[in-house]
Amino acid sequence: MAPIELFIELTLMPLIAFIVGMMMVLMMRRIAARIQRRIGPPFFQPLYDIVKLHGKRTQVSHGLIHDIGIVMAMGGYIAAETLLPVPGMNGIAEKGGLITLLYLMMIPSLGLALGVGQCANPNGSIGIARALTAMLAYDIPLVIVIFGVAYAAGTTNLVEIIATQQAGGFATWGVVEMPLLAIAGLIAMHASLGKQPFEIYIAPAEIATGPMVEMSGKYLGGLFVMQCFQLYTTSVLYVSLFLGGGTTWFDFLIKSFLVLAIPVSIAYLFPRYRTEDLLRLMWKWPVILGLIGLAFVM
Amino acid sequence: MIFSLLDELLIFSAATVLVALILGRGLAVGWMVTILYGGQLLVLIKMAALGYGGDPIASELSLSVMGQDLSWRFDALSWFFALITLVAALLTSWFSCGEWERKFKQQRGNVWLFHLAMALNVFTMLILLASGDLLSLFIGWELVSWAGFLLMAVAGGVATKAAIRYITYAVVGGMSIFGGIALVYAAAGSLQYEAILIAVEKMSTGQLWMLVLLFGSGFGIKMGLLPFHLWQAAAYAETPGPGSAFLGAISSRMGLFAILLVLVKLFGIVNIDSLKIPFTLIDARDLLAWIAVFTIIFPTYTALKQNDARYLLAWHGIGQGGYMLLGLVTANSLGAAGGLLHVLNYAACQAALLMAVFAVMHRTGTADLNKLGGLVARMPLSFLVLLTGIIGLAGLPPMNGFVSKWLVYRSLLEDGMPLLFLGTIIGTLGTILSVYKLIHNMFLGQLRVEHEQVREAPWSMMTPMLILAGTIFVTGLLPGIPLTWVSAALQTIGLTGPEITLGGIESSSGSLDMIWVIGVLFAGFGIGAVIFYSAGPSKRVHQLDNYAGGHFLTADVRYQYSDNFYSGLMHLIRGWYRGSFQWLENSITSLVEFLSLGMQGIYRRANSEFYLLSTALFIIAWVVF
Amino acid sequence: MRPENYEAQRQPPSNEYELNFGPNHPGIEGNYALKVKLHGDIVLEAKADGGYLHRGFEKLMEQRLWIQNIALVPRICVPDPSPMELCYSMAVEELCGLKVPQRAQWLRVMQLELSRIAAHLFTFGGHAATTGMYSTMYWGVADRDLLLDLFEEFTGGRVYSIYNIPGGVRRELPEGFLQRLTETLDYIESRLPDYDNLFFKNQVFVKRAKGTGVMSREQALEWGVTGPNLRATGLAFDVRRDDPYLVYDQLAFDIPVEESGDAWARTLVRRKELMESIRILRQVVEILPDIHGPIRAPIPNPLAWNVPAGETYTRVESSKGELCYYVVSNGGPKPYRVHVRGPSSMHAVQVLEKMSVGSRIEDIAQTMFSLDACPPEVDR
Amino acid sequence: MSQQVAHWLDNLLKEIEGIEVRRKSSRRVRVDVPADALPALLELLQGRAGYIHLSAISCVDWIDDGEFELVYHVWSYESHSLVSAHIRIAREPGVYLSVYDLYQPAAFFERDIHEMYGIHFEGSPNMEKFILTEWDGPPPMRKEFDSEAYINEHLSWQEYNPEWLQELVAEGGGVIIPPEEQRFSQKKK
Amino acid sequence: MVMSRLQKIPVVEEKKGNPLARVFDDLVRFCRSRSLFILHYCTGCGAIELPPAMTSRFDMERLGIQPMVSPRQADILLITGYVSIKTLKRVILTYEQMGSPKYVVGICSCTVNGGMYWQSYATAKKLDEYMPVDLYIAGCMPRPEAVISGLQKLMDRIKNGEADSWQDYYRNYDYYLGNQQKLFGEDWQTPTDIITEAKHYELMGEGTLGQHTRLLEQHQQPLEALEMRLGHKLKEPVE
Repeated sequence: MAPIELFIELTLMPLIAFIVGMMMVLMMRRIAARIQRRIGPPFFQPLYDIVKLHGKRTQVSHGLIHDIGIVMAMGGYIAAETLLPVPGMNGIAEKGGLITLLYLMMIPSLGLALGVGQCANPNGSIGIARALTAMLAYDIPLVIVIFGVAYAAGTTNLVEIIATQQAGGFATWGVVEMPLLAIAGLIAMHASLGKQPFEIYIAPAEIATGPMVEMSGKYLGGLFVMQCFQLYTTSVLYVSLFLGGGTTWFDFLIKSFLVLAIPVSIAYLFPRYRTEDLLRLMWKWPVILGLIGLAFVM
Repeated sequence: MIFSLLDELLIFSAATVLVALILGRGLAVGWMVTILYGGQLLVLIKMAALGYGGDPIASELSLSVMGQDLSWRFDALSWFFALITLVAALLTSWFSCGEWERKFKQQRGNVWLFHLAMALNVFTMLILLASGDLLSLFIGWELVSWAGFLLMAVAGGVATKAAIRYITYAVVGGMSIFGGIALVYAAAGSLQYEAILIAVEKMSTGQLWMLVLLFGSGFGIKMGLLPFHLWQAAAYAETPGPGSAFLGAISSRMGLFAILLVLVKLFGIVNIDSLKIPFTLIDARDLLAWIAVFTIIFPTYTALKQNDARYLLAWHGIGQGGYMLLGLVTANSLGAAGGLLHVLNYAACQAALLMAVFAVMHRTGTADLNKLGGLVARMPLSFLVLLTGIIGLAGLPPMNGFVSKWLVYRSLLEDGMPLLFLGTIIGTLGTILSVYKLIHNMFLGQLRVEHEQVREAPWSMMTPMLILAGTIFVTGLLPGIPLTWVSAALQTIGLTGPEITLGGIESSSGSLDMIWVIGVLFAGFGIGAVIFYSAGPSKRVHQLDNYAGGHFLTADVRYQYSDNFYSGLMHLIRGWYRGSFQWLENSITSLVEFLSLGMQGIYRRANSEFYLLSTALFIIAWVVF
Repeated sequence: MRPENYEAQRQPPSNEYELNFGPNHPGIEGNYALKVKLHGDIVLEAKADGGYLHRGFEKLMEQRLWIQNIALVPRICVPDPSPMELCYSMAVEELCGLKVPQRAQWLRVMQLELSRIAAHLFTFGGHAATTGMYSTMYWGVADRDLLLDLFEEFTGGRVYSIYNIPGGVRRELPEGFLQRLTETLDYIESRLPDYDNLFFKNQVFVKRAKGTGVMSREQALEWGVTGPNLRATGLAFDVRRDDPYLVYDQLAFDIPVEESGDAWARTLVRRKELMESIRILRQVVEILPDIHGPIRAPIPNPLAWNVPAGETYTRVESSKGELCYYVVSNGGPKPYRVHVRGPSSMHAVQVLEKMSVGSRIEDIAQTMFSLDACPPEVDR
Repeated sequence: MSQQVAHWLDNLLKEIEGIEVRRKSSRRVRVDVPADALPALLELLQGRAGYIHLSAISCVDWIDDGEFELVYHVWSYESHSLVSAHIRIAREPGVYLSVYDLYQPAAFFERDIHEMYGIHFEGSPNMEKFILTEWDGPPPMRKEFDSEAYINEHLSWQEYNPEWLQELVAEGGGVIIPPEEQRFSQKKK
Repeated sequence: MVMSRLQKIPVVEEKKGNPLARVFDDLVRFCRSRSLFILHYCTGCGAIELPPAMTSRFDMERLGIQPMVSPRQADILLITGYVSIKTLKRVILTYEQMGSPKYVVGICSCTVNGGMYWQSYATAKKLDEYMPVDLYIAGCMPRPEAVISGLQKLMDRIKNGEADSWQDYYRNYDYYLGNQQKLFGEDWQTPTDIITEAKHYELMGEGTLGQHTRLLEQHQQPLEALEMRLGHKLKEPVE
């Protein structure tokens, strides 16, 4: 591949991810509004929020690590997007693969955790402790799912995983071949989004939005950007693993939005769990489903 | 007589011991010893051809004791381990020079004994690594054990108790190894490797079993394999600063070296694979793999509960050994390379981490995680080193730990071992949790009032720490360099390495190029930084200018959330810490082994989904209910 | 407090840490604070801190005319203001020996029960929001707004209706009001199954609410707990039935009781009370057209009204519990002393402090909201 | 039934010396006792008559008599009646006994009365301020505390005198309040 | 009166010559007006009308207005009714912790002139003595419609760049601090160092420093940020 072409891809992929991610945020808020019998925010609301937060005149920093944490949170996702193939663009997906992508997706959380840690706010620290606990909860089923998919495809290369699924049309999609893994993956994905009932680490009434508590201006704006990326990455990863990726942008985006709509619709109908209930749930049903699904794959 | 390079190295090392012994009470002995370690390292570098597949270098010295020929020689494997040992020794010794020594003296520490013990450790380890037959291996083994004991006991008090516990274990281990050697001698009539290799082919299953058990447990004790891990955390944590870092980095890996030499090289993975446990479907290799996985999980989650930074890291040291063994036991090219590479990566991380912890301890006088906090503003470089170390230890990009763990994961994926894979991931997650607790409670959060005036560690301590942090990053960026050595080392024990590029490995089923990954990551950081810093200036505020539900914060109140950090998790898993290993230590019944045997047995009938399902259900039932 | 302590030299070496819940915290009802000392996520010590909403009502009332105070009293409890008016009016009536006409009494019952439904819907919303289920809050508050529309229609005020005055009520019902009241009640009733599915039967919520903030009946009696919180421990006590006022002795209604005494029981009691209030309102709608007559007793010129000397203690069941006024007159144009005993003065201070200890950080907010504590009642 | 209960109560209350019982209605009984007899009365009511619920403690400042009146309202869940026990204590030094050991809710009311009136209750578990933690003036509910004077000293009001009103006044319209009837805030200080 | 005093202050919003920069400024102002985060702080009884305004019936989110938990995240400080003196301290702390541009909206009559609590010893009467107020929504209490229309008015003013009273707090800090000191006592201080902040963001005005800030400096040991430091010689740690 020509370097210039690669460079364009590497630039475009995060950009698209950001724009699509903002639309996903909008969708999420609109779905919430519909469930709550409201109208919901205008179309450009996510953009307004981010621009406004970045345009704040005074911003409060608690130190260099606080700044770097936000940079890492945004940068980690920007890097992760280049490993996530989209129709027509593979970026450097072949040089990293699935496991690298998963680990790269932990970088933003790590950055955030460091940044929040320096704020010296107990609410934030509790929030991070809970977020890491939640990660321990949902990563176990997620890993089973990833293992199953990678083993079935015989590779950790996402491009090939997608290609295998697209080879036989709908019948070779992961969701058809590995329905149990797909269900387990959906639950794990829902938990990784941190929406109710898995919203233990924001929990405004308990720990005053946890990690976000000391974030002002561009710091909060960075987290909003991160949320866009998070929604995009999670749903696109799921689409790549189970729904055959996308052949065209049209069906790719439709799939991504539909996949995301499932957890988001569920989220606004539930309160949040306690931490140990979340752990118990995540270590029980998705793991059982995943292992049974795995047995069929092996 | 012409000395070979190996002889030069050993003599140099022995000279270091002598210098420490004779001049140890004088001034600046630390610097002198450090320079001598540097000299040893230079000699080792002269042998660098070994790391690229050169011929083994034999020592001119050979003895004959009771009809047994004793010989010493260096091959790629020994060179690889010796490199780690000497770099660790150099840097930890450097760390100890200057201010640390002075403070140690003020606290009535015996600096002379400390340096002597360090030098002895290095010397004995080199002898062990150079062993050319089973008898010299055994001699080296015992020497290393006792030298380790000396270093552990330097601090006195609690440390002595821990050291005595260690030496008890070590003696038992030595006995077991001696028994194994006797058996081998009976079967082969010689202790030379070549003779044993031939004899192994003819051995009965029973004999082989016996040997695997004897050698496995003997070496496993040093490595801290389950269920022999209890001695290690306290013994390493209580050793004086640099000694702790040195031991933590390399000492246990001597056990791994011996396992590689004896179990993998002499007995051969294939032979071990054929050792079926009667009436079950698992073999000795699976047994080892499962022991490795449990060695990852249990100590890691014990580390999660520690409130002392040194103990936390020492427990991790035990857990990380599991990854190395697991990688090597899978014995495919990726896994073995991963396991062996992890020795290097982990040594760098652990040494850096422990040094950072001891730097903090040097300044604040405590390593109690509940009495620290907010030190990033006062000790930023130590924070940087610790951060690099924990990223490496947790195995996240862009540090080196990621590469070796990635290789282990990939090998498990390719072999189709989901439960082992899951086990390693559970261990990794536990590592991430506990290292965040470490860095948060020490460096982040509220700066305590009494630490308001703390200074950064002195440069004599900072420099080796920064060198190590650099090593962690560079070997993460260019894993091809150490992978070449690893590959050469693997060949000496009869395994093949993966296809190596400078940035990682090539593989048909998914490759890794760290240069690209890190490049993209840093590009991402760059873009993030541009977005972030383009948004106008921010102003630093004091930590008491903070949201507290609208209240005013005052400095005399503690707001730091540190003790019982993962309280939500602990509500669920607290009951699972049953201290059964303490019980196990007393009675030698091994519950875990039995469980793992049972599970592996069902699991091994891999083609039958039913068994897999029932295993899974069994685990779930055991874990969740 | 005043941050004079910035230069403190040392912190206590301890595993405990402090966390401030409120006043600016979504887990706190209104402007109130709870300082908690925690170990991990277990509360070791909780200290309520009030006074953020203190306006000195009792002092203010001593400085104003008897009739002026009518405008002041509903502000003491914002989410459920009507019982305040009633309680004060009843006290003045008792001191003056005023006889309230029948129709006024029925109208007062209607206002009180409407207010109770509104308050309970609001509480459900708040309680749900503490557990992260905002949809219930959005629904509950929006449905409460329909009741506020009714209030606006027959009293002129959305929140503070100031409908009761000593001697009766202020206005006659508008044309066709009872019809609209029935429609609204029908609507609320038709919404209840939705609430059940979303909230009361939601397994995640049940799991969180059960066993949270438990108190036994003995504890409740010892701590002076009243109202729905007391009924949730199994004691069927209701001022409306057991110390009747207005025309409650002519109405048929049950006193819902739950046994377990936890947040779940308290929520369920309120849920059932809401049904009972609807039942009472339906009876009112049926009976009210048949009752004619004046809506207030004649009172002297309110601007020069000297209430005879004396003292009285009046009790009303508000949506949060037992509400009492102790009013003393020395025969002057202004009250000599008014003491307001809001139900939350027990719930929000001592009971909350005691129930928080040993509970988890997750449950503090839920405990407070399930007690339905109303800080302005405490602060006055 | 409540009438019977009240008679029975009368008999019971005769055990206390110096007591004056007035039945105000079927469910309300007013009892006046000397201050030192109150604990005995409450103990009697709680232990033998089932008055286990302390509804409130009210305090009235009779400044002209130089006395505080404390009123203990206790309720019985069994006989459904409320007894209000009135006592008077001297305004100076304003010290009385706590009834916390009988009724736990007393802690809040006593604390409240302490900060509002400055009465100290001996034996109360917590006499710290609760509402007025950041108040350093005198106890505000005492009759001698003049809150208007306090406000005058510490706070100021928004002046509302827009131009159109000034024009109106200049033309002889508007409401002109004679200075002596103006609200104090508008007076010159 | 504050409004007239505000008008006397020259607005130092210099128009940049670069048209691109001006377009960008306009964009930011537009976004500011369309995305308003309200601080979730119920200071008084007017807060009871905010849930209806926020929830399904009136749905403020359609205007881009949503509640936020901590002062750092919020743009608007709604003073919903009377502020008792104890609350006022917290409100000032909260206000100082918010990131600029920030707007204060006084809801209910009590914020204007004490409302019906004019006689109360415990409530502050005139909010704009203690912090600059952008908008008052009078009423006791204002209906949700009134709140929303008031906020829409605020949005218009933000869009036109008129709602900049937050600068006044920096430029006239001495005035506000003086009033605060009068009410809370001479040793009143908050952890936020407004003077340094004003210097940092170049928001110093003629009224930033004065006799009251001098008084403050006598009492206050300003909380300097915990900058990372390395190597330079410090005092020996206190034993």
